[in-house]
Amino acid sequence: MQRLENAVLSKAKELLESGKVSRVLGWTKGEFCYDVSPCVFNTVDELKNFVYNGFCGANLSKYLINESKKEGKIAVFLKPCDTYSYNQLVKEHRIKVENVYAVGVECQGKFDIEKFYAKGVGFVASVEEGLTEVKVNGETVLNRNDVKLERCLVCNKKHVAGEEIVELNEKLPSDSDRFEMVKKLEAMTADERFAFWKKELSKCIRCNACRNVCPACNCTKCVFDNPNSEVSAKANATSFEEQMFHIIRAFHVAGRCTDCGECSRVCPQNIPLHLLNRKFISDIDKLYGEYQAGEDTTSKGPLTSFTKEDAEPSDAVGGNK
Amino acid sequence: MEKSEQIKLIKERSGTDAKKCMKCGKCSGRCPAYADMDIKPHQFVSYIEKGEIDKLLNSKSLFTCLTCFACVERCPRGVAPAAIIEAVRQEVIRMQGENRVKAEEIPEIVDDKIPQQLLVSMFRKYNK
Amino acid sequence: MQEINKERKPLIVAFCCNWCSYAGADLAGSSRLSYPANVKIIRVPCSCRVNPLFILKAFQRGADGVILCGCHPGDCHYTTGNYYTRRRMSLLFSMLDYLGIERERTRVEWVSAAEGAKFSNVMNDFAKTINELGENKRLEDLRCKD
Amino acid sequence: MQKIGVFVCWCGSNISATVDVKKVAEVLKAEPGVVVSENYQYMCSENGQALIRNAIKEHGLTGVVVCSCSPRMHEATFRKTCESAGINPYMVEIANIREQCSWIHKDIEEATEKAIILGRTAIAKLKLNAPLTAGESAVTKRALVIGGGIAGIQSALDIAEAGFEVDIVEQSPTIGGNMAKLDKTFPTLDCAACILTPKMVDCAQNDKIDIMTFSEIESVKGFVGNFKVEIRRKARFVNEKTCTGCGVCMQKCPAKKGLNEFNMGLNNRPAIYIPFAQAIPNVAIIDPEQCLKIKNGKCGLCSMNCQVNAIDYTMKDEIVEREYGAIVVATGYKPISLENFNEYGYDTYKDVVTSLEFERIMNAAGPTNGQLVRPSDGKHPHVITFIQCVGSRDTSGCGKPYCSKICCMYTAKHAMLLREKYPDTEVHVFYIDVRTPGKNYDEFFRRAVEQYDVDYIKGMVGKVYKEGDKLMVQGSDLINDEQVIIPSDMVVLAAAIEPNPSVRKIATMLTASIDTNNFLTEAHAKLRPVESPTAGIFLSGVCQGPKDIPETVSQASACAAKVIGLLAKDTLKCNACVAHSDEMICTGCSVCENVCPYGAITYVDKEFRLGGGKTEVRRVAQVNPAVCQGCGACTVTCPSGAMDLKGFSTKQIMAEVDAVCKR
Amino acid sequence: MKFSYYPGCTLKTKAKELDIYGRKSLEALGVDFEEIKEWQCCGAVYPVAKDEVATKLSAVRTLAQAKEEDGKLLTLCSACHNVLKRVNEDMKSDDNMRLKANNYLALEEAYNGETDVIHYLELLRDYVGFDKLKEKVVKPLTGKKIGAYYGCLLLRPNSVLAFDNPENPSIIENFIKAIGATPVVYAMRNECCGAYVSVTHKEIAEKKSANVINSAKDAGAEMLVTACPLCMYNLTENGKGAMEVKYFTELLAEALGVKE
Repeated sequence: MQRLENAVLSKAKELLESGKVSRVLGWTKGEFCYDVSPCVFNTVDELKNFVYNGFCGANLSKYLINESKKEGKIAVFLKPCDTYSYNQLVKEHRIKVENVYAVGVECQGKFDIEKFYAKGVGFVASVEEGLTEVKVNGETVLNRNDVKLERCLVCNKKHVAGEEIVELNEKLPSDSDRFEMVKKLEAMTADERFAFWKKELSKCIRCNACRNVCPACNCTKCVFDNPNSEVSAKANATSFEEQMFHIIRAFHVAGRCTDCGECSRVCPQNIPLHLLNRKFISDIDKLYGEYQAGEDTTSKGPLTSFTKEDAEPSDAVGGNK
Repeated sequence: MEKSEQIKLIKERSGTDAKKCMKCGKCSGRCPAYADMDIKPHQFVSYIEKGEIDKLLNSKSLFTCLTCFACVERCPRGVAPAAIIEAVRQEVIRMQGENRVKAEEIPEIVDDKIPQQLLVSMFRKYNK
Repeated sequence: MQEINKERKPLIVAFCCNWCSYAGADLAGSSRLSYPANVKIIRVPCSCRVNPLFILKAFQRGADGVILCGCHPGDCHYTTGNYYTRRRMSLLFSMLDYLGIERERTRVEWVSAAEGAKFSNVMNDFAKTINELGENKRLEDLRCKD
Repeated sequence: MQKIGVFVCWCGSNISATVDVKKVAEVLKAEPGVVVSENYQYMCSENGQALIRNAIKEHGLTGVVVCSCSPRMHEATFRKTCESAGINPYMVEIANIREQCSWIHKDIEEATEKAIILGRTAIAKLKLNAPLTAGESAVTKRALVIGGGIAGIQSALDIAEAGFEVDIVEQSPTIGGNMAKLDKTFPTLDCAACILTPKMVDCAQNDKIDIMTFSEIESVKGFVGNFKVEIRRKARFVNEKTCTGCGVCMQKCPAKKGLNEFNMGLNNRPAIYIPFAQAIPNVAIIDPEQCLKIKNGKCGLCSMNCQVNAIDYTMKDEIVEREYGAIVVATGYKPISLENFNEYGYDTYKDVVTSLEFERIMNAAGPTNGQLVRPSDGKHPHVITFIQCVGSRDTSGCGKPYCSKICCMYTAKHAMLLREKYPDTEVHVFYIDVRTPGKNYDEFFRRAVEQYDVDYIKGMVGKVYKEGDKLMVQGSDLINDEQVIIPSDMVVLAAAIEPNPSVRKIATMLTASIDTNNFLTEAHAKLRPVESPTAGIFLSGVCQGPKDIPETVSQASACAAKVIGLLAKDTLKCNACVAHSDEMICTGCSVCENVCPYGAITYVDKEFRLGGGKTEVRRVAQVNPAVCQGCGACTVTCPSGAMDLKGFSTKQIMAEVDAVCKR
Repeated sequence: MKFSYYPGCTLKTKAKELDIYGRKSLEALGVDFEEIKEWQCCGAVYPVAKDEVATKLSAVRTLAQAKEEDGKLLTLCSACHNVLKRVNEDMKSDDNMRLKANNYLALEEAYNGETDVIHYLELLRDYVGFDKLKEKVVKPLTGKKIGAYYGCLLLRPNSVLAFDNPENPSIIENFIKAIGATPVVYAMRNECCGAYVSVTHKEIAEKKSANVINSAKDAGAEMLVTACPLCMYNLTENGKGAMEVKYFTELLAEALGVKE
C-alpha cells in the first residue's frame, strides 16, 4: 500500500508542478498514524505531510463546496464512495466543477481504529497494509476485514466521477448485504425496535458532528439553527427532540444520501446513524426501484419524481409489528 | 373441493387474468387448430370467467390445442388463452385414471422415425 | 384553560387539502355526518404542503394520531402534489414504524370533495383505532409537556 | 403586537343550537392579542359586516378572526369587508365552527369546547399572518398557435376575429394538417377540401394572422401573459415572399424520386415541390436530401427557370423571437406505425394499406386521381376487407390502450363510399365493437349495413396471408361461431392514432402536463377541458385526446374563447399565496424545481454582501409569483427550509398544530 | 468466451444430423464450445401451468451448470431452446418458482437466471455475424430455393424468447442468404406443424404439415430448413415426403465444406 501512497503523492506533485491546479485537497499527517485529517496543500513543499493510507476515511467532497469557489483550480482525491457524494453535490450545483480536477483513488476499505483496540492492540504506532491483511506495529497480523469500517465491509462502489483514477490493484468486491441490519431491525417487534432506538438515540449529545460531516447536509443555514423553522433547538429539552432531529435529518437527505457512512464514522457516541439512512434507501429501492444517489449528475431523485402506480403509504409500511 | 375453489385454482394455475379480455375474438381468429376444437380459445377465456368449468373439463379442445401460443402472442389485452387451456388440461389429467396415453400402447403407434422429444412432450401433455 | 382541561381524550390532528378533503369535510358537515370532536382539522392548500415536521410536531405536542387527507391520486388540484405526498408519507411512516412507533397512529386517506360520507367514515374509523391504541404512551415519557 | 377582533357567528340556529356562541366569544376575548370579541346572528349579513367594519375602525384592529361557516363559503366575503374597512384582506382567518363543529356534534359542551379550540387556532395563525398583495402582470396581446391543422386554423381564426394578433407555427410546409388529406367527411359526406381550404385561405388573408410553416418551437420562456418564444424557421431554400407558386420549377426538376408525403408515400414528387395544389402558403420548398444542386452542386434547373429568382440554395435556418400572452397547443395526431402488427402483413403486402392511405387512393386529387386501384398492380379490387382497432384498445404493449374514437365512423364512411361508387365491390368489416355516439352517427353506420350491404363481422383478424393473387384474411366471426377466411383483393387497416411525436418536447418546454399516452392533460377533465393546468396554455384538438372534426372544431373555438378572455385583460391578478425563497438560506440545490408543476422556479447567480466589504456570488432560487399557484410542494422538498409559502407558512401551520394540541 | 453446447436427447438419437453438423460447423467457424457437463433432458415441453415446479427442475439444473461454466448455454433444438429460455426467465422473474426451485435443488450457490440461453441461429447472427459467415462459405448453395420453417417454439412467446419478429421473422432467411442460397418467404412459415398431437390425432398433424408445405410450394420453395426434430418428423412423415426438409446445420456444414 506504500506504493499506492507514493503513486497518489506523485500525482499530487505532478498536478501542482505542471500548474494544472493551484491547490490539492488531500489528507495530512497527524501526530499518530491514525489521526490523519483533510488538508489543502498549496505548494509542493507542503506535500511532505501528504498522506494516503487506511485511515483516510474522511470524505473530501464536501470541502469542495467552499474550496471550488476560490480562485484557481483545485485537485481532489476521491475514493469510490466519495465520488458519489461528489456527483450529488455537482447535481445540486454546490460545486463549481470547472474549478475542480477530480482524481479517483484506489480504496480497499478504510480502518476503524476502535476495531484495532477491540482486537487487543493497545496502541497503534504503525500499520503495514496489504490487500487482505494488515501488520500492526510490525508484529500483529490482522485480517483487513476485521478492522474495516462497517461501511467498507459492504462497499461495492466504483469510481463514478473523476478525470483520472490512480489504482494499482482492482478493488476487492464485497458480498455482504448492506441492508442486513436494517432487515434484522425490521424483523424485530415494534417494542424491540423502540427499545433499540431509544437506547441508541438517547446517547446523542447533539454535537452535530453527523450533520457537519454529511455531504448532503450542506445547507447554508440548517433548519435546526433557524428560529423561523420552528424546530430550531438550542439544546435537547427531551429525547423526543433527538429522535426528531435524527428523523428529520435522515428525511432531509433521503433520496440524496449516497450511503457514504460518514455520519456513523464520526459519531462520538457510536450511534449507528447510517441505519436510518439505509432504511430510507432500502424502502426507496423496494418501492420505487433501485436508486443510488450520486451515480450520475442529472437524474431526478426518488422524492422529486413519482409514478401514478406508486404504492399507497398503507401498503408501503412493512416490517414486523 | 368446492367448485369455486376449483375455478380459483385453475385461474391461478393459468397465471393469466381472463377479466382483461375484451371479447374481440382475435385468439380464435389466429388459431390454427380452430377447426378441430369444440370449444374455441376465446370461449375458454369466457367460460372460465363465468365459472362454467364443467364444459371445459369435458372439452375435446384440451387435447387438440397445439399450445403453439399464437393466441397468446396476438392477444391485444395480454390474456393467454393457451395458458387457460393448459390449466384446465392439467386439472383433467391430474384426476385419477385420466391418463390419455398408456406406456404399453406406445410400441403400436411408434414408427422408427419418431423423435424422443415427441414422445416426451406427448406424455407431458396427456399424462400426469 | 381550566374549564376545558378535563379527562384526557385521545387527540387526532387531520391535515386536509383545501380543494378535495377540506371540501369533503364540509360536505360531511352539511350532510350532518358526525365524527368525534377530538378530530381537529388543519387546512393546507395541498397535501404536498404537509412537511414531515408538522406531523412530528403534532406528536411532540401531544397528538395521539395524525391523518393526512388529499385529493385522490390523479385528481390533485395542482396536478401532481399528492403523488409527492404519497412517496414522502410512505417513507416517513415506514421510518416511524422502524423506530417502533405504532404504525396505526399515522394514516393517509384520499377523500374527494364529493366524499362527505367517506370523510366521516374515515374519521370515525381512525378515531376508533386511536381510541383502542390509547394515548401515545410510547412517546409520552419522551414528550415535552408545556 | 396585533390587535385582533373575534367575531362569532350564530348562523341563525345552525351554530348557536349546538355551540354556546356567547361563551366562545367570552373565552376567546381573554386570548392575548384579542381586543374585541363579539357575537351576532348572521355575521355575513350587511349588519354583521357593518359590525366588523365598525369594530375595525373603533379599535384599530390589525386582524380579524371570524368563527363561522367554512372558509370555502365566506372567506372571500369577510376579506372584502375588511379591505373596505382599510385592513389587508389576508389579515382575516376563519374558524370553521359550522361544517366542522356544530353540524356534526350533538353535545353542546363538547361542541363549544371544540369551537373554542378552533377559534384559538385561527388566532394563533392570524398572529403570524402578514399583509399580502397579489401582484399584477401585463398581458402581451398576441397569441401563438402551435400546429396548423383544422384545430389550429379554427382557434387562430376565432382569436383573430376578436381583434387579436395570432401566429400559427406549423412544422410541415403547409397548413391544413391531416384534414387536408381526407376525401369526404362523416356523417354528411361533404368533401373535406371544400370545407377546409376556404378556412386556410381565410387564415392567409387575415392580416391579424401570421403563418409560419416549416417552423418549429425552439424554446419557451416566461409565464401566462408574458411568454417569450423562439421559433426556428427551417430553410426551405425558396424565398417565401417572392415565390408565386407557379409550379414551373416542379416540372423542370429532374430529381423526381422523393416520396410524396402528402399522398402518404404512395407516389413520388420532385425535389422541389408544392405539397398540394391548395397549399398555404402556396410556395415551393426544396427537399435537400433529394436536390442534386444541394447534394452535389450539379443542376440548378429550378433556379434557372424561376422567373422571380426565388430560389436560394444557401438558405439557412433562422430563429425568430416573439412574445405572446397565450399559447394554444394544436399539434394533432398521426397514425401509429404498424411494425408491431405484422400479422396483418402491412410491411409484406402492398395491397394492405392504412385508412389514411386509402383516403388518398379514394381522393380525386390523390395518386390515382380517385380511381380505386390496388397499389401492387393497378388492378381494380373487387373484395375489400377492413380491419378495425388495429393497435387501438391494445394493452399488450404492441399498440395503444385507448380507443382512437374516429375509426368506426371513417371505416363506415369508406365502406359506404366504396359501395356507392363501385357497386361491383364486396366489402367486409371486422370489428370488435362499433362505437358511434354522436348526432346522426349511428344512423350513418346503419346505412352502411342496411342500404349499402356492407358485411360487418364481429371478431378480429388473426392473420393476413397471400395465396396466389388473393390476400387471405383469417379471422373470427363470433356471432356465427366460426373461423372465416375471406379471399380479398385489398385490406384496409384502421390504424390507431397517436399524438404528434413532437408534442412531448413541446409540452416539456411549456411545462404543460402530459399523460402516459402523450396526450396533454387538461386542467380539469370536466370543468376546464380546454386549459392546461399551466396558466396561459390552452389545448385544441387531438393533442388533448382522440376527436373527430366536429368535436375538434368545437374545442378549437372553445379554446379561442378562453384565449380571447385572457388577452382582453390588460393585466392579470396573481395568486397572493405564493411560494418564496429566503435567499439568505437557499443553497440553489435545484431540488425544488423538480417538483414544481408550473415551472415557476428559476435560479439566478446573485451577489451577496458578506460584510467587511466582501461579497459572494451564490446561486439562489426565485419564484415567479405570476406563475406560482401556491401548492407548496417545493416547501417540503427544500432541505434548507428556505422555501416557504405565503399564507400557509411553516410557522403558521406549526402554530396551528400547537394550538390544536394545547389541552 | 466458451459456449456450453447443449445437445438434448433427440440430437443423440433421431436427430444426429442436427448435432453432428452443428458441431462440425462450429469448429469450422472457430467458435469455442464444449458439450455441457452432465446435461439432462430439458423436459421437452415447457410446463405452462404456474403450479408446476418439479417438471422444470431438470432445466434449472442444466442452466445452473451452464452458469458454472461460462454462462452461455448454446441450444440447437427449438424445443430445448424454448423450454430452457422460458424456465430461465421464470428463475429470473418468478419469485415463487425461484424460491421453490432453489430450495429443492439446494445448489451450492442459488441460481437466479444468470445464464444466457442462446440459440445456434442467434449465435450465427449475433456472435459470428452473417457477413462473417458469408466470407467463410466455401461451397455456396447457389440457386437453391429454400423456405425457412420457423414453427412456434423459436418465436413464441416473443416477450420471453425475443428471437425475432414473431409475425415477420427474418433470421433464417438471412442465414439462407449467407450460405449462398435463395430464401423463399411464404405465409405459413410461423404456423404450427402439428406438434405432439401427431401421435394421438395423426390427421390433425397431417393437415397442419400439408398446410405448411403447400404454402411453401406455392411460393416456389424446393426445400425447407428447420431447427426442430419434432417439426422435421411432422413435415417429413406427416407431410408424406412432399417436400425435402433438412436441418439448418446440415446445410451450414455443406456450405462451409465440412459435410464429409
